[in-house]
Amino acid sequence: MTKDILTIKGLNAGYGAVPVLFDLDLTVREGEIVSMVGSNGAGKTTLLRAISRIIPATGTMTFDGEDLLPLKPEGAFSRGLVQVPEGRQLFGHMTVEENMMMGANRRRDGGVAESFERVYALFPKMKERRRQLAGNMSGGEQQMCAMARALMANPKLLVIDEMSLGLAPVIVDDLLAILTDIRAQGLTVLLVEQDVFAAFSVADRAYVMETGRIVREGPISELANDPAVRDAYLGAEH
Amino acid sequence: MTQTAAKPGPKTVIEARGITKRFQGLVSVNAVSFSIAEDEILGVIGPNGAGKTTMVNMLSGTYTPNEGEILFEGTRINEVPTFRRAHMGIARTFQVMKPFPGMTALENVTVGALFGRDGGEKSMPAARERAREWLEFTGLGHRIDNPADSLGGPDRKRLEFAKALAMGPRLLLLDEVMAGLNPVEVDEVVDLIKKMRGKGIAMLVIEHVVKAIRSLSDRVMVLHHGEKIADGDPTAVLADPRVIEAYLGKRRT
Amino acid sequence: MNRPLLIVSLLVAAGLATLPWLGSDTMIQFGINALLLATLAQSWNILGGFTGYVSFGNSVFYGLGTYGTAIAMTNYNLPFGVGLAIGAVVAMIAALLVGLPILRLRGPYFAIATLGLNGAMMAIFSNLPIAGSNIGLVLPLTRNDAMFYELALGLLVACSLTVLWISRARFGMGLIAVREDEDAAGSMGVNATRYKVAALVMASFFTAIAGGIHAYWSTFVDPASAFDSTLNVRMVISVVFGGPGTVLGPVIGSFILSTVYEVLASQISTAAALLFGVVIVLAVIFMPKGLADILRSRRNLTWRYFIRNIRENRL
Amino acid sequence: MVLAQILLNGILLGGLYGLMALGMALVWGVLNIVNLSHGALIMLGGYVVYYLFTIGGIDPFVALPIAMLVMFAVGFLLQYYLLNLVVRSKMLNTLLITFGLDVVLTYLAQLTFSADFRTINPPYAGANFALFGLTVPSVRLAAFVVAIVLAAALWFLLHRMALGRAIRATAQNLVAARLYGVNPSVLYAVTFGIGTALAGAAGGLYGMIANLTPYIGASLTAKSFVIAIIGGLSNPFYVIFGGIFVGIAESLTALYIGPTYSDVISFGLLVVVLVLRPNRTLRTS
Amino acid sequence: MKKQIGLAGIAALVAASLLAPAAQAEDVITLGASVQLTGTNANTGRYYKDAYQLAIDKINAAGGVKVGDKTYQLKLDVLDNQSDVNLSVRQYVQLISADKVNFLLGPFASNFALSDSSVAEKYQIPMVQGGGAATQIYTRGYKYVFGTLPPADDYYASTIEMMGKMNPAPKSVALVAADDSFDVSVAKGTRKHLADAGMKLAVDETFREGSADFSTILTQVKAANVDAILWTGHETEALNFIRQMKGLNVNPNGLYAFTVGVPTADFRKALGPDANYAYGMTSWLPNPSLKDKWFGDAAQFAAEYKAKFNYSPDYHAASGAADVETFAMALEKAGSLDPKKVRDAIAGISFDSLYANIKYGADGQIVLPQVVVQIQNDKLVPIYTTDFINKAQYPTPAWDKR
Repeated sequence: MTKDILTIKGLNAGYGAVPVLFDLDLTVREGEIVSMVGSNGAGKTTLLRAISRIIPATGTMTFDGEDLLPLKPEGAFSRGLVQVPEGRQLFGHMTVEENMMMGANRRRDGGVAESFERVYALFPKMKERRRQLAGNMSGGEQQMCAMARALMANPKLLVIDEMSLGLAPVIVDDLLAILTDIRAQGLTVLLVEQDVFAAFSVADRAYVMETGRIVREGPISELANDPAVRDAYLGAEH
Repeated sequence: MTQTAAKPGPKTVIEARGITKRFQGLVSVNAVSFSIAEDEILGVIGPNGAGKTTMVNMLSGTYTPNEGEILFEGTRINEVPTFRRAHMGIARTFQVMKPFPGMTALENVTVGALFGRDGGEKSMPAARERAREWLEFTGLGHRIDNPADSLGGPDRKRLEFAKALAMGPRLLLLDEVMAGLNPVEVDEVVDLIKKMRGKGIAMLVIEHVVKAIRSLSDRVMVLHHGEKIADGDPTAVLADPRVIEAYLGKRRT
Repeated sequence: MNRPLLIVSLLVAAGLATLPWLGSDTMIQFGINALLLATLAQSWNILGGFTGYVSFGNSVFYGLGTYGTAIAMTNYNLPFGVGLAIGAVVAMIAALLVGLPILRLRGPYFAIATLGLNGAMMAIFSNLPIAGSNIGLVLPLTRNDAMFYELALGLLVACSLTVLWISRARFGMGLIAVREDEDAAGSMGVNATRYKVAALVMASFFTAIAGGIHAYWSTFVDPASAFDSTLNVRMVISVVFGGPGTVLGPVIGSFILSTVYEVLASQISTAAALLFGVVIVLAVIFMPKGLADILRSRRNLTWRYFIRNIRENRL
Repeated sequence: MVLAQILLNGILLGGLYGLMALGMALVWGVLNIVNLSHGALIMLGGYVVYYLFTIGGIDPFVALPIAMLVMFAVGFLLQYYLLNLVVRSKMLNTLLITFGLDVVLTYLAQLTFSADFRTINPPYAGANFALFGLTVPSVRLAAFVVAIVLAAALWFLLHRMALGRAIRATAQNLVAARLYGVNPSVLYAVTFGIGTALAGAAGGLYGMIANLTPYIGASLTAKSFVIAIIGGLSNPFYVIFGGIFVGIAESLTALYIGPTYSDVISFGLLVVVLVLRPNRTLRTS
Repeated sequence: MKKQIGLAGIAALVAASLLAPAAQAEDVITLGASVQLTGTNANTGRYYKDAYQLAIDKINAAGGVKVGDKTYQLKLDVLDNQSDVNLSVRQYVQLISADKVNFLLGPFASNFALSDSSVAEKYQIPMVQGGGAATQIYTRGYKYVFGTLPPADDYYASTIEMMGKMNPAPKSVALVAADDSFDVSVAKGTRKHLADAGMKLAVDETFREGSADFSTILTQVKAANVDAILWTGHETEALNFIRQMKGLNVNPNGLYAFTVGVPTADFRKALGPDANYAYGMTSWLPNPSLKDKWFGDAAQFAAEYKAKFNYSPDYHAASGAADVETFAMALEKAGSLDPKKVRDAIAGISFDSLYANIKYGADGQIVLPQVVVQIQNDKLVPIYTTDFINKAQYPTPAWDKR
């Protein structure tokens, strides 16, 4: 039995007076890819903002044996919880290389050069583009840059928000392939996706979210043909 | 496959002919055409980033289309500024609700009554009276003197409706008014929208709660990557494999 | 503002009107100053409080009012009333011409442009021979402080009633809608540009008249005092301190600050400016939403209120 | 010849103007605070160099880096303990608090240093040399060179060092920077400290060219402000160019229209730049 | 309703602070002044506060002022106007109506004197001021304003007269003036005096008050190759001007002169050897030949002043002391505290003081010749009044030949 790296129980969060997440439970175990799927507005991004400590939340959240709630975003980051935020959120006026260096911002282990090589091996295109301004690249390249930046931090848990958003299917396929490679290197990933089958093609387990609540969870093999997934997006036929 | 013409009979309120909007080379909305008639509800769905809000912004006047034409009751309005479109009878709600926090619910709606179609009511008492009526209509009659920022989620939506309705619109653009509501509240809002039918208003409803769209739309239009991929009867559209794929993604094996 | 409050306010104003017969000369001259500053704050409130556009250029209109009056009276020997009218008209035209391009700028850009405008105006007037260049103009002397006092009081009452009207009228609803969300206001049918410019022109009218009264009263006008950007900062502070977008807030805020400043300047003298600076710093930290907000939340006003303000704004 | 000399004067002075604006532009661009007390900080820097020179007997150019360290500490503490309390507030509030701070610093300076004017007057202060028939004042040339060097150093810090990368990242996207481990309270304080240190250097150089009094701050704030807008906030060298541009514009105005018109030109430029091209200015995000 | 309580509170506060009558002993005459103790003019403003205080202490020590059969002590009530004209006007009103001072002393600087004197005129309280020299102050037909600085128009009269007697006499002159009221008056008069003397005005530039950079003007002056530079402005600007002259290697063939700065110790201290050769002017020097009823003579006044305040007085201080003495003399002459009688007494007064023979013209302003001074080997040397007193170092050597 592998250990749990992220455990969430009874999480409530929202913006000001407007609650978005209700009593949410979630677990990510070491070495697995867990995906969280659901339509727009289901609360997926809010969940990630709560996990990375940008917005206040109540309930319990434990990361790698440590209480996550009292931490600030920078604290969560330095403990190895690294997010690829929705919309990439690159530093657009900095080069690809500089963005990646920001990922290695807190590292003092001397392995940065080696990480560069490893990440460039995963994203050869980023090596070609390393002197380019991140803001001037195509959407797919920006997504790669954002993932490369995150990997430079040597994360214990990589959280990816809407990786496929606005990208052409062929590029999504490329990114999924890379994700499989990353996983092979033993990284733990929480993948939040709108594109259900993209998420399912790489994940071990999945959660289905609807209006701020988890409505289904289980291994991909069980969920792939579960009508609840379809209903979460298109609604049940009356 | 796609049908652009409205049902024959009622008068067409708004018509878009191949409208396109680009931002720095990226096409957000690509050659989309549609029309909405009086008392008709057009549901618009599509995954995140499909261009739905951009389209509303073109109709309301925040953006000007790069190509194509927007006709309101037969008049071309591409370059008409936002406030004048409001005077013509176009009202919208915003994805993020923005009540005027220091004002009461009544005052909020009064703003709508004071401006709006044909420049709105000129006198404050008349505007306040009109506002009161719409607050009753939307079910906020008991909360008219509450400050807007004390209202909870569903009541805020009602307030937003009341503000838009008080403008006396011919065309109502509803941008994700059900976001953040629980299923019971969604049903309440759906009922409210249905209740507005019959007042001669053309409605365009953007929604990601597909269940709601299905139950209230006369027609559904699906946008994906800025393009219209389907338009027609809700049940048929939602069964269209291309729509399902747009939402759920391609099945990979 | 409800009816009893309005009646009480008008009674207070009527009471204040008797001051020239009851108070000392010092009281009167303090009164003239405080009333004029309150008028400036109240006029600033028309644009700044209701639309949220922060202007550091209202001192331009003040300067145009002072110079309009001074030039008319000294160079053309026109009566005071005519001078006031000329100053007000010039200021309103300037507000219209300047407002159209500058009010397109949003937020900080608008504030910065207005600051630049004030600097440019001061420099231009320092070079205008008709305005006495950098030396300024000396106006004829009048020994009638009671008249200046009543004029200042009347102007403040007129300005406050205008603001009261705005707060209840269609016009004011439009301005507030602009403040809350300019895009949303536009989509509700508010012609934001026209409303903003109209508000600026109204503000410029009262500001210019206040400037003209001050010019005749102090008998001396020069560019540094006419286009004094710290005067503009005082208007802003008074409004922020009292409560922007309210009818009484700016008046009360400026009365309190005038008093504090005057007491400091006359009692502690040299350390006065220093303490005034400290007051500003502390006010921004502890009560960034002004007195009006404190009055509104008076039921649960404890030290927690101030801590909450800090918590909301700190990093 | 007169024109050439006047252009040279404008360029040399403009470099110093640029340095004055550099710290303001940095703080503005990263923290989104328009620091109205910037001129007062320049003034303080001038006094630090003055006292190091007159009491400590240290050559002013040697005293400059020491003054920068002192001013860094002043700026760091101001931001960390005071301005961080209001940094998320509306821009109006940050304007007001820095205005209050300006008043406090100015009057504290008067209480501490008295209203007497001070001159940093090393033996070589009036030295000059001739070049192609032009007179080049040595101290102004040195001040110009220091300004360029400091701009280059700031550029190097921002673009080649981890701290600078974090500063730029924070300016471009605060939330993403936090997600990548930047502690904004410290980073803001460091940035404000750097801006203050640059102001201090500008003050020291200013004191070698003109007199110091506690009251020079307000006009220097205005000047820095105009240059920061004209130069933009994105690149230290643009700010220096902005300074040189204003220096030349002022000199030419003084020559062709009259010295009393220079403020009309600089404030006029500010308004025109804002109205015509509001987007080229300010933040780089 | 709370707001009204607030209003009442404010009113009470104002009343408490402004209506509180200044406690006054029967036999005290209070002189009120608002001067620049902080702000941009504070550097010169302090001369007035200190001179007023010193003169009052001295007069009191000598037994006070005898008015009719009663002897009064003098008292100074001084406020800080923070170098803000509007505040200073308000403070003068406060001094008159709340603090109930008997008579007024002036602020520093012409623009302050210009606006503050209108308060004196309005309330018909005599003001004797030693800080404003602009002619505008005296051309308004005011009756209650008197001044001990000579008219600004004539500041350069003696210098130009001296230049005519130099060998060789300067032919072309550069006039550089600030744009405030005092300096504009000086420049206007100087142009006339230059024309009368037949000298050519080769450069005539006005700069903005508070300017720190003179490089453009200096470049033009250098290009014009003038024989003399006549400069008028404020002391701090004069310092900047000389430092930048050296930096840009500008030196006229004959001489350069300043209206302010040169006589002060600060000026010499700040510039060191670079102050040498500069010409200046003063309406007053601490000369033992100026006899005084209370101080003995001007030299003793200067010594006492220096001992008490730890810096040397200049003509501002002497002028301020003379203002206090004017009241002392006029009060004894009037034999009454009635402002109108005292005013008439001042108008007709004539006495010798540490400052000069005090006698006011019909417009209220004193007439005094300016003594031309030069700094020679770090010392201030009087050169010329109506004739040469000491030998001038002329012409000025080039900067690199000193």
